[in-house]
Amino acid sequence: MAEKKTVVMGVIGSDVHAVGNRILEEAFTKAGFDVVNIGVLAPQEEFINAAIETDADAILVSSLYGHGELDCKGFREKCIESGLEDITLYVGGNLVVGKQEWEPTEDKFLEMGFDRVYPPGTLPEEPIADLKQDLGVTN
Amino acid sequence: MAEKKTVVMGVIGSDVHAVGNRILEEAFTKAGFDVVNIGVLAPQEEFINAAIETDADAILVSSLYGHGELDCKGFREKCIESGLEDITLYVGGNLVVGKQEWEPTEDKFLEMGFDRVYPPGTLPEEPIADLKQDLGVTN
Amino acid sequence: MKLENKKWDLEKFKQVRAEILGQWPTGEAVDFDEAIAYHKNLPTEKVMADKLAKAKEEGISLIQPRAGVALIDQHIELLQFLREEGKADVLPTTIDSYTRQNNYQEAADGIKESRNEGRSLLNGFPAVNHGVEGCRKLVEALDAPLQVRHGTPDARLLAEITLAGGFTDYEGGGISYNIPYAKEVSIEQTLYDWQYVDRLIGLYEEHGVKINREPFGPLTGTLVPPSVSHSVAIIEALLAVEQGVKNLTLGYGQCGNLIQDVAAIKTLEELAEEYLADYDDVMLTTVFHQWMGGFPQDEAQAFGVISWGAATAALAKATKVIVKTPHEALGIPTKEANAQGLRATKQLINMLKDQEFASNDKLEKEKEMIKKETRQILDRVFELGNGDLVQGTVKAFTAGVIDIPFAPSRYNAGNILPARDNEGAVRYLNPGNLPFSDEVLKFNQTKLEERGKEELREPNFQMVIDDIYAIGKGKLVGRPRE
Amino acid sequence: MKLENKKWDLEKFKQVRAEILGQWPTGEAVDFDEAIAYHKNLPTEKVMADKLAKAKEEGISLIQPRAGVALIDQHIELLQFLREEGKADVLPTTIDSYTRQNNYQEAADGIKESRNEGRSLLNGFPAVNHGVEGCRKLVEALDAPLQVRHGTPDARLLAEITLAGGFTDYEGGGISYNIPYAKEVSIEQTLYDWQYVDRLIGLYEEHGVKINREPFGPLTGTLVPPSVSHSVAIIEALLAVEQGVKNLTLGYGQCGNLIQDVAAIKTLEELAEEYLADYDDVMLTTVFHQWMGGFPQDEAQAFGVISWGAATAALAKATKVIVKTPHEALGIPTKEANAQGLRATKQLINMLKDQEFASNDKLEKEKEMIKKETRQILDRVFELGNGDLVQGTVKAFTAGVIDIPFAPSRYNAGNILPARDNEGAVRYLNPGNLPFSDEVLKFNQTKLEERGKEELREPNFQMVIDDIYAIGKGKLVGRPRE
Ligand code: B12
Ligand code: B12
Repeated sequence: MAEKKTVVMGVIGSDVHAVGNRILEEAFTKAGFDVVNIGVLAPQEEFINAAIETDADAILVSSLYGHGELDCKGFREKCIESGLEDITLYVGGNLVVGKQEWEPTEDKFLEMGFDRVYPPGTLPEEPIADLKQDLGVTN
Repeated sequence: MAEKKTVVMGVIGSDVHAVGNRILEEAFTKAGFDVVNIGVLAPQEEFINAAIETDADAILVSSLYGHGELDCKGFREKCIESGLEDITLYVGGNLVVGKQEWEPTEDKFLEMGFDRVYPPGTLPEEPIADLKQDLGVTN
Repeated sequence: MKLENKKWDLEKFKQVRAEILGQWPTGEAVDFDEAIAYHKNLPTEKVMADKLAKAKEEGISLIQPRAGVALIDQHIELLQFLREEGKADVLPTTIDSYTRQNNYQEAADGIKESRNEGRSLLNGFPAVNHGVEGCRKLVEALDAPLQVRHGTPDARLLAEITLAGGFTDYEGGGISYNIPYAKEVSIEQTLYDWQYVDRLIGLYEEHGVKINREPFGPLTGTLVPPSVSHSVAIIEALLAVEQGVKNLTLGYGQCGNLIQDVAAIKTLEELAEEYLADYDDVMLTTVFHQWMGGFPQDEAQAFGVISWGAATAALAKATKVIVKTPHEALGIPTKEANAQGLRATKQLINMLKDQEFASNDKLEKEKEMIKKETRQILDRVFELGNGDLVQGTVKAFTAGVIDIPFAPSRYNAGNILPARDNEGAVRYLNPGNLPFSDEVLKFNQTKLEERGKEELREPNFQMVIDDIYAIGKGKLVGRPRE
Repeated sequence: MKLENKKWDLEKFKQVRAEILGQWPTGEAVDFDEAIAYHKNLPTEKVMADKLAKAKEEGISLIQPRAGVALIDQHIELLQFLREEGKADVLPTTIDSYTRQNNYQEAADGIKESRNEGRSLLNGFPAVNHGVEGCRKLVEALDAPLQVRHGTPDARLLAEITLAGGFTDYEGGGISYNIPYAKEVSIEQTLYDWQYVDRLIGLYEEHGVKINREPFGPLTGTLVPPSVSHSVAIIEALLAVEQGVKNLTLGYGQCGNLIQDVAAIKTLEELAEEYLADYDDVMLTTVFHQWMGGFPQDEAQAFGVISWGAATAALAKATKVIVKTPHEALGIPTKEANAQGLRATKQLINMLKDQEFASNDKLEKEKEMIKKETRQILDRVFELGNGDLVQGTVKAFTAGVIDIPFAPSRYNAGNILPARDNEGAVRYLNPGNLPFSDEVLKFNQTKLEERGKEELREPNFQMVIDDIYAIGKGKLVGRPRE
């Protein structure tokens, strides 16, 4: 990889699920990214500040506990306000309350401005491949 | 009970499920009926002959193995042909192939001329009470 | 016919064979030499004995559903589904009840009606009617070994057709497919008919083709004490190997008490090895049937029962598990329900495959008693036959020395009554004429008295009835209703 | 604040109390004396400690779901459903995540939005916002004891309101509801806040009202070795009884290896009795959590996992089982899915209630090692605190002498790494700074080397990752992918 890309990742809102986050950090680091992991219980601002500070290429938002819908509202807008017009935004986890059909959930988060939305149980390989593609990383 | 009522029971067709039959025999006997149990693998004729020979008041047909629909066709007609115009006919067990809704199954067997139709898992108490009522037995 | 436990000579076999193959038009298509060639071309992953040997070596438990529908294409679709969605390791073909009673005409009608209605009106696959060619369509479409599962007292034509058709495993036996499955068929008759089947399989083996044989372990599936089913399994095993069978899977139906069930699988293997010691080259494996009696209607509860069977099988290290479905209490399962039972089972088999039930005093005691009981029955059987096992078996049934609870057969004494003890293990409430020593009788009695004391009632037939309903009603021991 | 393990005097308690009750308008409605009277009028079947004591005596395992929705009526309906359709023995009220973080305003918004949308947008019941009166509506509508289940570092106001509201059981603790549930909250802070909660419950006890306390056993739910969770449970138990708590349920989250899990429940009870020996009148019970880590998405497989937890709990004779649902991997369950998990569990609890796991060498060895490990941790904690358990605990976390795997908290060292051994028992791959003897270290190392040899790889972090995914992918031990 010519130049390392930077991703900010964390678990949004009042969510404390730390295990998936730890594994994503490990996997993205191994895949050659510079990972800035802000951990659990992270408000939108913290993601954005970390992204600004580190000049990040992408933000990966996790939400497991069911309040993802409430917590992610306005994330894209806030990014734009903060000058992160072009940043790549991914979101994944157990995004809504309850076992629901996937398509409507995906659409909801795509509409909110996320570039890609991942269902429960996603393995790291998939978003890694996607992110390399989206950021034009070749290896 | 003034006078003992006689019931013929058995398991129809190529069906060998013997356990429920044994329990029904025990329960109806204890409840004061004269039980003529023709056991498993019983063709329609055997039920009818036993009923004629013992001047029975009712016939209880079991079918567990899924061919009940095929095996019970024409049972009522054959009873009438044989002179058993007024005999009470019950049928029960796992009457059709597969887990199906109960109402259509019940209707199907009622239409075939059975007086009462019992779903899987019926305990003996229920048909005993019903039969006492249908035969006008008081105790 | 003079019935003895002796390998049939080929002449006699061929004579009978001509007659058998004439029983239904599809018999004509059976060509033994061609069948041998066909089998020899089967890849190893379609050969049951190979797959079982591998599982035994690796100490894992294979999972197998029951399944069969009237029409070939639908049956293939069903089995493919169970393989893909249920991760079934080995496949069955359950035969319909008309075929089991040799009513091929009714089976033919059932096929026709099923075609007309577009759904299966038969409770299994009518293999005789579909013939050798029909069977091979299955074998060729599927990537796992196929076994015939039925319940047929006279299963000779069925064996000829399905084996020539490429099946590599055949369930049943002269006792286990008679007593629970027939009313008026004598033991002599079925022992004779199954000698034919075993001899046929022996012939395949002599020609270098492995056909696995599996006596039907659970019998009536309802509170069968391990020593009853072990006795039958070992007799059928001995009769089979005498005719040349080389690959045997002996079975046992879960009773529900973990220690008894583990002890049962262990002793089944140990006893069989002991009794078969004189025969070379026999490959012995075990199959554990998830609870074979009445199931709860509720699917979640049924999953509980299925999972407990899976866990027990894994801890006991049975070579194979026969899997029930969440529809069990209500009717033949949809393919989806069937796959669900398989997936729940596979989850537990995989989670427990590296765990074994560690021995302890209770397990050892249980094993000891099962062995004693089984040996006492088998000793008397040999005695009754003056050393001939076939004669001994016939006499044992007449004398009630072998006796299977809740069996429909007139040829079964029907004297014994089983009931659960206070921990749910199945014991002899009434030992009938089983030739048990005082020690054994006392052991069983004490165990049941323990329960009686707990329930403040004498052990009696009501207890047996309560036990029959118990698992269906969400428990193991049929405690008095509150 | 000077933090020590000493019963708060009433003066101090009352001072803090005034402040707590002022944190949100609903605090005003709390009237302690009236609450005592209210509790005294509760029928015994609504009192958790009574129900637990009875279960313990009878040797049966009670079943309990997790459940909570935003609105009172819907929450009542949900719990009634779980009681009727799931046969839940005791009931929960799971608190939403905003309330857990003391964000009562966000909870209020969630209630409003839930009312508007006619469905719960909160992942639990916001009990503080609903207040004493709201809680009592639940208590009065339901015929089983209610427990608060949450995950709240500062749970003082929640305790005041729910206990005055008639709840008779309260989950959590200064460690177990901090380290897995918070990032920036110090241990000092939560130990202090939970002393308040325990003192409050002590006060209820002093007034003759039994409130059961349940430290949260499973912690992060992910490969937590028994000696880690036992150490925490025993510390929280000791801290609680010091403040006057009398009824305690100690918990453990299933790891999946039968012997380890049975050993864990047995040692948890034995060790706790030993450590609590100086305190009179403490009623001790145990709770077993069905697998708390990642679940399979497929419902049939999930039923397998649920059933295995149920079976293990029954064989270990835990007093209570917390039940998972077939929706676990995907989202908060519907009430139907919740009831299904309960029914599968109940089936197995009932089928196994008369069976106990008979002891053997492996179990004894496992118990011995869990006890050694736990004692070594606790000894050092006491040492670090110069005899004071609170001080010892604080220092132990700083030093990594207590260390919880995969915890989000900054106050947790996060040095240890657990991994499964070749039979699926959870061992220490990296013991971090846990104060283990050479014997213990060697034991763990040997066990993991056994697995490494089997898998032809060095035990490392990849093994841990494989183990984290394993159950979700249908196995227990995370073998290398093929
Ligand atoms: C034990 C059992 C067997 C044993 C039977 C041993 C024996 N000879 O008795 C064995 C293993 C041999 C067996 C074989 C087969 N079985 Co079977 N068997 C069962 C099982 C598990 C329990 C039956 C039982 O004993 N229940 C306990 C007794 C007390 O209950 P019961 O039989 O239901 O009877 C009670 C009530 O139904 C009612 N009742 C019954 N009849 C009547 C009649 C009247 C008038 C009234 C009022 C009430 C009433 O009262 C009885 C007492 O309470 C059931 C499934 C289940 N229920 O869980 C399948 C089941 C009945 N079997 C079934 C099948 C298909 C077969 C086989 C074809 C093999 C196969 N494909 O798997 C063969 C058929 C053999 C044949 N020719 O009949 C299916 C039937 C499917 C369907 N209807 O769609 C079932 C439902 C399993 C399933 N879901 O696939 N089986
Ligand atoms: C372990 C666990 C806990 C532990 C967490 C310990 C800790 N601090 O980490 C404890 C017990 C503390 C806990 C608490 C709670 N939990 Co929890 N928990 C789980 C559980 C069982 C496993 C999670 C896990 O670790 N999985 C393993 C990791 C590796 O997988 P993962 O987290 O899914 O992450 C992977 C993927 O999702 C993906 N991914 C994740 N984020 C992202 C982001 C991007 C951009 C991409 C590409 C991919 C991606 O990659 C990860 C690695 O493969 C899940 C259910 C399940 N999955 O089986 C419930 C679950 C997540 N919890 C849930 C809930 C509700 C809670 C509680 C509110 C309590 C309750 N009501 O039961 C509290 C919430 C506390 C809080 N404030 O957050 C719900 C969420 C419901 C919903 N969304 O509808 C779940 C789904 C269970 C359920 N069905 O009810 N929980």
